[in-house]
Amino acid sequence: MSASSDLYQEQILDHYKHPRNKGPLPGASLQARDSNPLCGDEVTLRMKVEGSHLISEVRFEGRGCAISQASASMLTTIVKGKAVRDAEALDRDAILKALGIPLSAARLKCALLPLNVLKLALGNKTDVGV
Amino acid sequence: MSASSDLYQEQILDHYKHPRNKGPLPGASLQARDSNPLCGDEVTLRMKVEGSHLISEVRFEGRGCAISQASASMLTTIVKGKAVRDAEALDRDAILKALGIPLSAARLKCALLPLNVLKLALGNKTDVGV
Amino acid sequence: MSKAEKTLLNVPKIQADFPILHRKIRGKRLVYLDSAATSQKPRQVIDATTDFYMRYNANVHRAIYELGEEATREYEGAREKVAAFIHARSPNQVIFTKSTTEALNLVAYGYGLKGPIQAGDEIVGTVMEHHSNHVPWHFVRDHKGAVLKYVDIDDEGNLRMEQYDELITKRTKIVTVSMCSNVLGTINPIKEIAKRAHEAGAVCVVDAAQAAPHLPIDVQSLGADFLAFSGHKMLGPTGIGVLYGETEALEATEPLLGGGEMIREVHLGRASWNDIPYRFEGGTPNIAGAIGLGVAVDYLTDLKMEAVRAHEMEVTRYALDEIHRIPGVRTYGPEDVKQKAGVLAFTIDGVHPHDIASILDVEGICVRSGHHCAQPLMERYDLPATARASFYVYNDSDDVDVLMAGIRKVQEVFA
Amino acid sequence: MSKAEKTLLNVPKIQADFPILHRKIRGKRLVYLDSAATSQKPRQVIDATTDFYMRYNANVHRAIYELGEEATREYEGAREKVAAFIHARSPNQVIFTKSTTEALNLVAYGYGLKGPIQAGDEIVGTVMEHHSNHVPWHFVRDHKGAVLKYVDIDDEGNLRMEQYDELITKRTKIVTVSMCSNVLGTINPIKEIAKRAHEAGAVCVVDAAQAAPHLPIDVQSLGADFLAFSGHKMLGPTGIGVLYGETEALEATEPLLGGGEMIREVHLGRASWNDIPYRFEGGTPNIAGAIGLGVAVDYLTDLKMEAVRAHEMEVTRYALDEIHRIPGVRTYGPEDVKQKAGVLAFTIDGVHPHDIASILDVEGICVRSGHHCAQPLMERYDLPATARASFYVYNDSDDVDVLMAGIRKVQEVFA
Ligand SMILES: Cc1ncc(COP(=O)(O)O)c(C=O)c1O
Ligand SMILES: Cc1ncc(COP(=O)(O)O)c(C=O)c1O
Repeated sequence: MSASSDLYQEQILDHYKHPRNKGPLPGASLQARDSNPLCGDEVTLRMKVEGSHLISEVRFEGRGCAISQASASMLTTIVKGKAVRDAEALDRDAILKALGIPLSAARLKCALLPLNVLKLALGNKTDVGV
Repeated sequence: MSASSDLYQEQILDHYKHPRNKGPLPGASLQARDSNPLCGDEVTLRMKVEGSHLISEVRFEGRGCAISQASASMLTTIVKGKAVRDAEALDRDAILKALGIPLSAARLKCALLPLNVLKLALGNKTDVGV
Repeated sequence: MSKAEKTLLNVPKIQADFPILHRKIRGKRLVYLDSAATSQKPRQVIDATTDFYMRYNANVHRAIYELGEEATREYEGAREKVAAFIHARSPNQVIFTKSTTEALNLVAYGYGLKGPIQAGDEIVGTVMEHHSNHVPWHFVRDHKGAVLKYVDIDDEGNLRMEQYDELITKRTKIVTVSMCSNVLGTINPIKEIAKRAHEAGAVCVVDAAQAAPHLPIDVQSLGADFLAFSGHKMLGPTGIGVLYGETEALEATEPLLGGGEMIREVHLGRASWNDIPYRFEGGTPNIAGAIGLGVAVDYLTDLKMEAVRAHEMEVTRYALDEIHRIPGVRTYGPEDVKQKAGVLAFTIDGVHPHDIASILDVEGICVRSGHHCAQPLMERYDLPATARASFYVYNDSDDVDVLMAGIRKVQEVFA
Repeated sequence: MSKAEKTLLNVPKIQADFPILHRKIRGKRLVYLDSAATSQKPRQVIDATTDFYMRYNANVHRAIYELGEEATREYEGAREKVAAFIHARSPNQVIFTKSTTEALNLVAYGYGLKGPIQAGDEIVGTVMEHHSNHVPWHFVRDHKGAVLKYVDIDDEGNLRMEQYDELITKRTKIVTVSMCSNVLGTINPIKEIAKRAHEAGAVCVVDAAQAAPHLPIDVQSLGADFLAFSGHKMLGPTGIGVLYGETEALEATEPLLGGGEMIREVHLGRASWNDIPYRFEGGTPNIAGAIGLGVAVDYLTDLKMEAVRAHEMEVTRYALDEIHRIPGVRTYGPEDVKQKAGVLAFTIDGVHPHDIASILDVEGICVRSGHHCAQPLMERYDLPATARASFYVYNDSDDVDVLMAGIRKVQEVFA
């Protein structure tokens, strides 16, 4: 494949086509939803937290471009089983590293939407700076 | 003198400094006033007409730049003693010829103001196309 | 016909006039297919604005000195060119604004919010309008109590003309419609709509942002009372737009911007207006922009708008034929290129439009993705977004071929 | 000091940057003394706009492709430069308009006509304002029933500050004033005026059209709630202006232009607004203009605004000294150059200002004559018109000498 693969590496496409942890999560203790008004990308994130320490379950729902949806899927794999404190410490660099692709300003908004939703769900209103 | 004389030839300056037929004209049968709102030039023209044929007397009052006031003064000398019909036939070319100077678009407005006033006074509403 | 080679335009010669088209994007030839957002500019237009700044930059209308005379002459000369381009009766019917958006707002404020529109008066729009022909009318509703109504479209993207019968009433004062949709490409029957508006005693406001660059326009035969468009979409500079107004309509319109140039006299607390069109051009205008637009109009006039239109029909016909050969791609808007300008909205099954645009970008192809500032239209189609390719005088069937190859690549990536 | 040679600016080097200054007018060197109307542009600014059109012309904010990314980056970069230039806390406080006039109208409509201003609320202006800071407030009076009041000046052209004591009341909601008069050159004490406005709970609107090009500006220390200026007067392109707004004030302001870019969501008949500043930038902006303004700001920043101001004080001091040596010439405005920008209004006994300008034009000297869009000020002085010379970074004492020789020639012609 050509240079398109810079952006759409197999890993991204794999997460997009076979999203991990996608679906509803009845009995979730934390949840949040956000959308990217300019793009129409949407992500909802739901989590179960054990004893307010450990994120035992996480699921997302959403629609949008491959970048936003793959980013959401990847985020769930990162967060699952993590301590809430560690999840709170996740920053944009962590996500960009996980995605492992060069992103233009317009696509950055897509990539960081799921992280924004995570922060919202964890009650941390600080924007990740999209 | 230098190239300034192109615009401010002796004749123009002479009419400006020594205006002909300037002053009020009690008992005038025709009169009109107009101003150039962008420049502030003002001209009032008054005429006596004998038997509705001959312009026996003409006077102007006004204030403004040398071009507008010299043009008014010259116009009175042209019109005085003329048949109304001939005065009506005066066009912008006649005035520009009398002034005998090259005029830019901005100064054209000044030069043609008195002619406009004459047309107004003669009841001819047609604009001379300034 | 298979390819657009038989076109009336000499595309290679035209391309040579556009410096940006010689740029490479990641080693690939730039294939610019987003002229509906903004067009590229020929050397002639770029040079004209440079020349203004290098030789005769001055403020217009009031200066007595040489530079000011020259600047005024060129600025007013541009007005005359634009008037001739749209077949206005007089240059005084041409108002320079900064954009279509300002032009439409000028009408909404000047004829609506501050103008003759009263509470209960009705304004009839359509669902296919650009946001710039929606939001200004909301203002008139909010501040004047006007009532807004919308004509729907059929599934092929044509206005349901019969709805005007019902929607236009004795209370209708404004009928507003785009001459050409920026998503579907639909060319609307302005003449017919203006006629119905006039029969009801309403004025017809035409958003010609997508029409002026691509179709011959004759405001008199159209019967438009107001018509708006943007320079930047028709080979001209950014920051310059046009509002044409029928003289009677302009006389009923209040100025939008108060300030220098637009007044006759100002005293403390009161003012009177300058003549039309200056009344509507408060402040120092975009002089370089107007002059550049004048040269853009020259360029289009030299090509002949009939030829521009014929060329774009060919390219669009070819693009539709080709895209339909690719399974899993959907297009929106009329199929008949006689009803459609060179705008091609499409989606690919299973691929988000942003991903289409990103992958095409890597190939050097510029297309737009999103709602195209036409959210009500997207809602009508129940779509979050589409991709959109749009064509202009510098595009040809080669560009279409590159686009089709790009679309196939997108499908491969997402296979 | 007699001549301005000791200036902090290297004027010959600056002049070399301005292509138009090498033009001859009827064989004479062009002596451009009308920068208060519009400034000339350095090569750097001209090149920046050309470069935009040649290399990365695209619409901003929505494009995913490379050109669009570049255009957006440069456009937003210009916003950051302007914010730094006026010491705004954030680039989000900088709104691009087409001119000072649009910026002031944005405030008059957005904060006045469509904003929080109520019937009976008072707006305090001054008699020395440009028409662009008069007429928009008439609109607020006419449509909202606001009351307009004006601070007078003394005979030297300074605001009668004590009048604010009386004119500002509990009903005062807006205090508006130019930072610098375009006729008298008077520099007004904005800090003090803003303080009084704030004490009364009013906002302070500053017309900085003649200040931003010539004085260092710190919006925070000034305490301005709104501040407007134009690119074309500060070495930038035509068709681009700026409205700075304090965040709280902007949040209370309704958008002027409805359309693309300024919305978050549009549905049939309703819409919500985008974030500040985009909310106030409806329609495709003057992208090339903003980028050019950014480069103009770079140019001024490199020269240092303190040095620009010091230079203009020197030239103005020299010009005042020289002109006072010519009998029969009157000047208007402050004599103390610490209170005065580089604007010199004058009349010659027995000669109409238009004739002054015409004769100077023949000498290659560009000055303005007329009411300078400040008719209420002219009425205050009972003058129909004045001539006006204004100075900028490319002017020096040689230009003043040429002007003085020109004034003597005018007197000879009319002797
Ligand atoms: C003090 C002042 N305010 C406002 C303006 C209006 O500026 P613009 O024409 O660029 O809108 C000017 C310029 O003429 C001015 O000198
Ligand atoms: C149909 C239509 N109307 C209005 C506009 C607004 O044009 P501008 O952004 O130049 O004001 C556009 C351009 O995006 C358009 O396509």
